[in-house]
Amino acid sequence: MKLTPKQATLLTLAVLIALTPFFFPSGYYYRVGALIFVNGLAVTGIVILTGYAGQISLGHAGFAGIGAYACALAPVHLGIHPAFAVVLGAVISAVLAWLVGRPILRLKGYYLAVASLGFGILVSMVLNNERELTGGPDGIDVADLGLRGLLKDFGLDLTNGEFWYFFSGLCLLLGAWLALNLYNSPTGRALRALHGSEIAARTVGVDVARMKLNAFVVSAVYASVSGSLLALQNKFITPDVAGFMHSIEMVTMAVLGGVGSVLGAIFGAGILTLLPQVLTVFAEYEQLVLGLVMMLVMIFLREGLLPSILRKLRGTGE
Amino acid sequence: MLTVEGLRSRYGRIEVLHGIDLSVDSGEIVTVVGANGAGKTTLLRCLSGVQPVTAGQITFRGEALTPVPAYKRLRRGLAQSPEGRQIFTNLTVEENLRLGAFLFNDDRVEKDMEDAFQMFPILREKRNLAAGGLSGGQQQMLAMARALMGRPSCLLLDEPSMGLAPIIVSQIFDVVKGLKALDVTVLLVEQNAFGALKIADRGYVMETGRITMSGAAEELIADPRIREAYLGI
Amino acid sequence: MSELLQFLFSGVTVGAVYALVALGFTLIYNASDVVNFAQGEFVMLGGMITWFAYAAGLPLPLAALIAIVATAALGVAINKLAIEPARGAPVVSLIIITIGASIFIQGGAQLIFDKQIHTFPAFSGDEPLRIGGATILPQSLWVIGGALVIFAGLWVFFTRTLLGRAVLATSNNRLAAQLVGINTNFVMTLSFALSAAIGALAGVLATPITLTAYSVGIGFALKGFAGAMLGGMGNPKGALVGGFLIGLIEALTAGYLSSQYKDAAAFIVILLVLFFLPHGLFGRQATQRV
Amino acid sequence: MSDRDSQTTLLSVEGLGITFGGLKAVNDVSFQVKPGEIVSVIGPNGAGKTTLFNMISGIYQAGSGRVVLNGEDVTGMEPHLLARRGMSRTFQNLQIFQSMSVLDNAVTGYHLQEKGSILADMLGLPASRRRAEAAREGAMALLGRVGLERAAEREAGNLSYGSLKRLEIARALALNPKILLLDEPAAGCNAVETAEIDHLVAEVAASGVAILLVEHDMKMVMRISNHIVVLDHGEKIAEGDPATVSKDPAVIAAYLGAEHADR
Amino acid sequence: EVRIGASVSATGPAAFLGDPEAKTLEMLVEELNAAGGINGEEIKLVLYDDGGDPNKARTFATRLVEDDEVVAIIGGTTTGTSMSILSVTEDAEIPFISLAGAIDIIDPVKPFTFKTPHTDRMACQKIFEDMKKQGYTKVGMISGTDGFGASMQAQCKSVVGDYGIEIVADETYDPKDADMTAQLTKIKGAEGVQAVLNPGFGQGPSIVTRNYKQLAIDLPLYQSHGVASDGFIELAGADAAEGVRLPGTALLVAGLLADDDAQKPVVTTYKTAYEDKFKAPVSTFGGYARDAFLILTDALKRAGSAEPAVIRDAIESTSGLAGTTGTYTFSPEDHLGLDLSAFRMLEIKDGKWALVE
Ligand SMILES: Nc1ncnc2c1ncn2[C@@H]1O[C@H](COP(=O)(O)OP(=O)(O)OP(=O)(O)O)[C@@H](O)[C@H]1O
Ligand SMILES: Nc1ncnc2c1ncn2[C@@H]1O[C@H](COP(=O)(O)OP(=O)(O)OP(=O)(O)O)[C@@H](O)[C@H]1O
Ligand SMILES: CC(C)C[C@H](N)C(=O)O
Ligand SMILES: [Mg+2]
Ligand SMILES: [Mg+2]
Repeated sequence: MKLTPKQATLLTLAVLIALTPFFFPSGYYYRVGALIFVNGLAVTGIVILTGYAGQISLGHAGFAGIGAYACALAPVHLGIHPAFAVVLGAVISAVLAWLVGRPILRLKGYYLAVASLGFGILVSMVLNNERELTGGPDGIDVADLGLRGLLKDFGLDLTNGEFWYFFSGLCLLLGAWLALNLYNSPTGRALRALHGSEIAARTVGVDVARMKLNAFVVSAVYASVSGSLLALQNKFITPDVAGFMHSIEMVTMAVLGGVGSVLGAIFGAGILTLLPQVLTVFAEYEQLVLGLVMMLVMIFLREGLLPSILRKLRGTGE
Repeated sequence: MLTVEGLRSRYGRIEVLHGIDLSVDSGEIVTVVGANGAGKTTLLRCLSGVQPVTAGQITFRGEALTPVPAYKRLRRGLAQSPEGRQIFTNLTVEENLRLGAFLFNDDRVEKDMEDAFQMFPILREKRNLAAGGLSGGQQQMLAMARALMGRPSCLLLDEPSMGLAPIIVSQIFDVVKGLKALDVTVLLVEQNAFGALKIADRGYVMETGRITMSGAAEELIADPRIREAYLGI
Repeated sequence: MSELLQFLFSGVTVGAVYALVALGFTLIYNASDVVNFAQGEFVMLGGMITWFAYAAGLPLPLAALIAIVATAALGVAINKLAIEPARGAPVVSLIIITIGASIFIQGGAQLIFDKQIHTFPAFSGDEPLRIGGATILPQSLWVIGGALVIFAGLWVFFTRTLLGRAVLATSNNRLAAQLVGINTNFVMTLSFALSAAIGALAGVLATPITLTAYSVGIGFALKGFAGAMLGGMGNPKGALVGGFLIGLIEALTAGYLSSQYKDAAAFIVILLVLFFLPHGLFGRQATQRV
Repeated sequence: MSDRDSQTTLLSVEGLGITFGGLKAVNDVSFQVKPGEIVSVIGPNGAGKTTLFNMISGIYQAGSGRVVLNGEDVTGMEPHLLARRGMSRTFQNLQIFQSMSVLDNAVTGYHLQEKGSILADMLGLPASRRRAEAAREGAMALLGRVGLERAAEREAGNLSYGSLKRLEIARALALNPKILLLDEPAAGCNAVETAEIDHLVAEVAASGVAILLVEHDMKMVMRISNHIVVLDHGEKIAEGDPATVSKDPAVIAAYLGAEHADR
Repeated sequence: EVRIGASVSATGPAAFLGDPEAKTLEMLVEELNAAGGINGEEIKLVLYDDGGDPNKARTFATRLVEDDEVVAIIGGTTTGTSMSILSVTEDAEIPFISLAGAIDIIDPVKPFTFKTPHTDRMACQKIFEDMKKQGYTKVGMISGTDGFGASMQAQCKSVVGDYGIEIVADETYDPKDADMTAQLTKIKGAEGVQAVLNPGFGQGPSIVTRNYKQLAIDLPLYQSHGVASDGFIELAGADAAEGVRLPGTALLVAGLLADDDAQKPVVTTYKTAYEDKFKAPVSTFGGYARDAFLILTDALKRAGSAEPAVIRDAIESTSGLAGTTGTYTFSPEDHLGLDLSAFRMLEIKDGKWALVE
């Protein structure tokens, strides 16, 4: 039986998530794995926004920040369970994305980039400056999700690292599944169409403004949930999560891996998460090597790592 | 003047020109006709150097052209009015024309521009407007005029009559015919095969990346196969 | 009143730095449609190399010259080694290349130089000039003057010279540019060299005011980018006005409203302007017929 | 030729006009199109034909005048809303979804029929999958009609110019329009290929779709039009059936040239 | 072999602090091993650069604990990274000595977390004490918005009342800002302001100091320990920096210390070693790392075991240990081990640090 690309992607992901732990020499690898998955989730949102719909955002870390601080603040101030805080963060992000997206998505290219950048900076500025509420630049503690304890009661005793590895992995699988469904669906096609030609998309009946907004909101939710997972996992969060560098990092991961494909982008998240860990051996040269890798990949594998490699393997195209 | 031998070219892994042989003599008008996707545009792109050649030889005025980068080919006298017009949409009509004469910095530029305006008066009216605002046909005229500003000794025209009003079409063909007097060689790709063959000296027929027929223009017009497949008569 | 004047002085000083960075963006953007996120690193290098050479005992003007030339050479190298080989890649890929270059340069700078903060003497001393009860440093006048000169130069280049138009033609339609005989590789190289030189000049002029360190590039790039977009990317006039405006908004907000949210004010103004003028103050929408 | 007055009007253009920086690109143009009818708009380059199309299809905001579709005033309405009301078009400057497959290009034409909510699509609900499947089959059939079935899986950006023109027609047909606007559909096609497009257009019209056509290939225009509107410098200078229009001296002078007058 | 872990911000926004910290640790380990290690065992330092990113810091902390199996961790250049690391080390029950300022790190006391720098609250107290002595009652503040500046700003505002001083102007600047004249003009114009305090580190305070001179503000300017290094005088310009006061450590005034000062030998040795090796002036921050390393190795010696809990107990029983920052005496209730006496009020005179009597 031949697998569709969607099934192949999900299967690859699931197998990787399930099997790699057998090769982990220590608990630290679970931590790195979990980080890859959390980043992978945010980057999947970027695939929808940038890969499918062709809209660039340099402010998505703002939504990650909202997701993260929802988990830090809501349990304390509203007394709700952290799990609901994740949902609350996602809802706030979605609403905010909707409000912000309506005016700024009319902008194109770099103008959209700078507007979204402005949004991201505003969020991180609020997180930094409203010290009373957010703890300011020094960060704030985050409540425990409590799911690990619950699993323990059911006889599944995981270390903290293991739990977050599998839990984030599961979330990523779910996120990837949703994004892959979207790709070949009418909405996904409409998004890709407006990427190609907005005018033509409009004349075939695509409500371009609404479609872009849809993509923006959905990708914001991805970023928000990713931020929430990060906060819950670290049990401590600082405004860096909403910072400009984090936004850039998301886009870079996606483009490096292959912004047009979910698996590619996740692959990119993996590479850029792993690279600093590998490079600690020559810490001095870390930035040098990181910059070099980014340039080389984009020069020689311009569609991104994974799509280019697959294309080479399949032997089609240049 | 221009000879092409065994020319092959590909997009990625797919070869679209499978060994083209063709020649254009000095002062000649030669036309290439063929169906959509036959490879006519690709052929012209190879000649102007914006499309990589995988095998074969292009010789222009006795020199091998293949190693010459695209931007140097105009210096050798080879100009192209490309498919899709490819004008500088953000620049004005006049700037487009001036850039057509990018290589020259002499009084003749003004004169050539005057000639271009003579030929297409509408361009004079629009000289200070962004070329992107022109109508399709006006852009086509601009592309043709810009190619002429480069003072070519050999002109490659990719469907110059596309999108032009009937009056202008006949005018364009007249211009092309007139180039002969100026000793400009022309390689003309046309879908208006009838019009093209009427002004051409010789013609080639291209089918899926190969030359399948060639001969004097009158012969081709008379050939029943051509009449049926390309002239629709 | 003198208070307002002081805020304005503060605004134009900082604004001139932003404007210089923004002007640096225009060249490469006009040649390739790429916003070169390594532009800030050029500014950093301008400052750091000058400091390094100056600390090694060279006279300041010579040190500055070396910095500008070396940075321009680096710009050429980036184009030749990283941008040219990637020709035809989508614009996002090119942007990631410039981000990679930016990280690379930073990584190199911290190895070659150090991670400390540095400065060198102001060109015309530190004695502030008093005007109407407010003060401005002579160095500020250098930066402002630099911004105006570079602006004038670029303005003439793009509107009065054929080469300037060849640069615009290259980004507008590279294929057609080649067909009319423009050596697009040369145009790109030239743009990178000039952009890098402008960036380095910004670093040279600003360092006595802003100080420099291997990591200051991003900050400059960000503000310069914001300024360029506010004014309309690709237009030297836009870069100049946008840069100065951002500086002024920041200073006035810090002075009259809240210094905590002065950056917010700048971005809110950008958002508002773009809402009404989606291509910035002076940017024009490309005419694209269908 | 059907009697133009006996049917109800589908599209009515009333005094439409627009200016660009002082240039009256289109000025006070009016005409009507009825279901099943092929109305051609001809005129010299820069006469305002494409601009007229752009106003009718909501891409430009008309400066003056009205567009009435099926009795409803749709002046200045967004293109996607016009699409819902049965209007569909092709472009003189190709508007292709370059990086999508040829088939996907055609399938987007079914957007209005297949679209659901983004949530349903993300969850891959059966209903959403079924609609997508139906659209795919329809698109495949249309590609067959324009002779592109063999290119279905290719990336659209890789097609030759003439093939892309036909892909645009297929995509426009996928909307199942009541009125179809074609801007120079035969440009870049040779005589034989043009004749194929002729047939296709006539066939579509025969099924009751109104067709508004801009084309410089006079053979095609004269062959298939029920009615011709002639523009020059943005103004309507003549109108009528092909025979009348082709004999009109003003039209010959402005547009056709002496060559055509001979025939 | 004893493995010691470290995660500092050798690059990134806090590289100014983290870089000397990293260099100091590497230098000290080398020295120690050359001298035979601890109780005959060689020391292995596993050092990571977290770039100032708390998330990375947490990953490195996990790596140090789980993968490198270190016995203790030094690091956390900033408060944010320290908080990230401590949640890992507390879980794993491994001693952690932070190099960051904020009081939250050790207050409330966490079983395995210590720190070497004075808290920002102490810096505020020291400064206000001095201001009170000078009779100032109305002061203006201009703080950086980075972690250090913001935290100190908050601490100062919370203790200022104890000294009968009122903050009449409260401004901030972004650490990357190039000009603070607008904020300073505002402070200058504030009713009755008698002195100005600038919490922050990096280039900001230098620019503040220069702008201060540009505006010819003739009020006393107080900086924080965040700028305590010779570099500050150089950057601000000796002229502009003249008269600036700040709470610093013995390290800056090594030459001026009384011969019987307990810190003198420690400070001098470190200063000479560092400056010889790296050809750059020592800074307070390297000193924090120096002290952390000293505290840890001292405890390791006494513990004679690699058992984390034993090491922790040994640190807690540290007493009268002279470091560059001050003399440390820890207890289960006090994981800072310093009091206000560790701070010395310094003033810049003739382009040099001088002790204020
Ligand atoms: N960029 C491209 N990538 C891949 N294939 C291409 C590309 N451009 C053209 N082709 C393919 O090459 C073949 C020849 O195309 P070409 O454009 O040369 O045809 P043509 O004869 O000019 O057709 P037309 O009359 O429609 O312009 C076609 O099969 C086309 O699909
Ligand atoms: N966006 C625009 N900006 C400036 N001028 C425009 C714009 N759109 C159209 N025009 C002008 O309006 C006139 C009509 O153009 P239009 O494209 O409608 O002509 P057309 O009849 O379609 O010509 P063609 O047969 O060449 O396609 C032209 O002179 C053109 O320059
Ligand atoms: C001056 C130092 C105490 C600063 C400290 N490392 C912090 O950022 O918290
Ligand atoms: Mg062609
Ligand atoms: Mg037209």
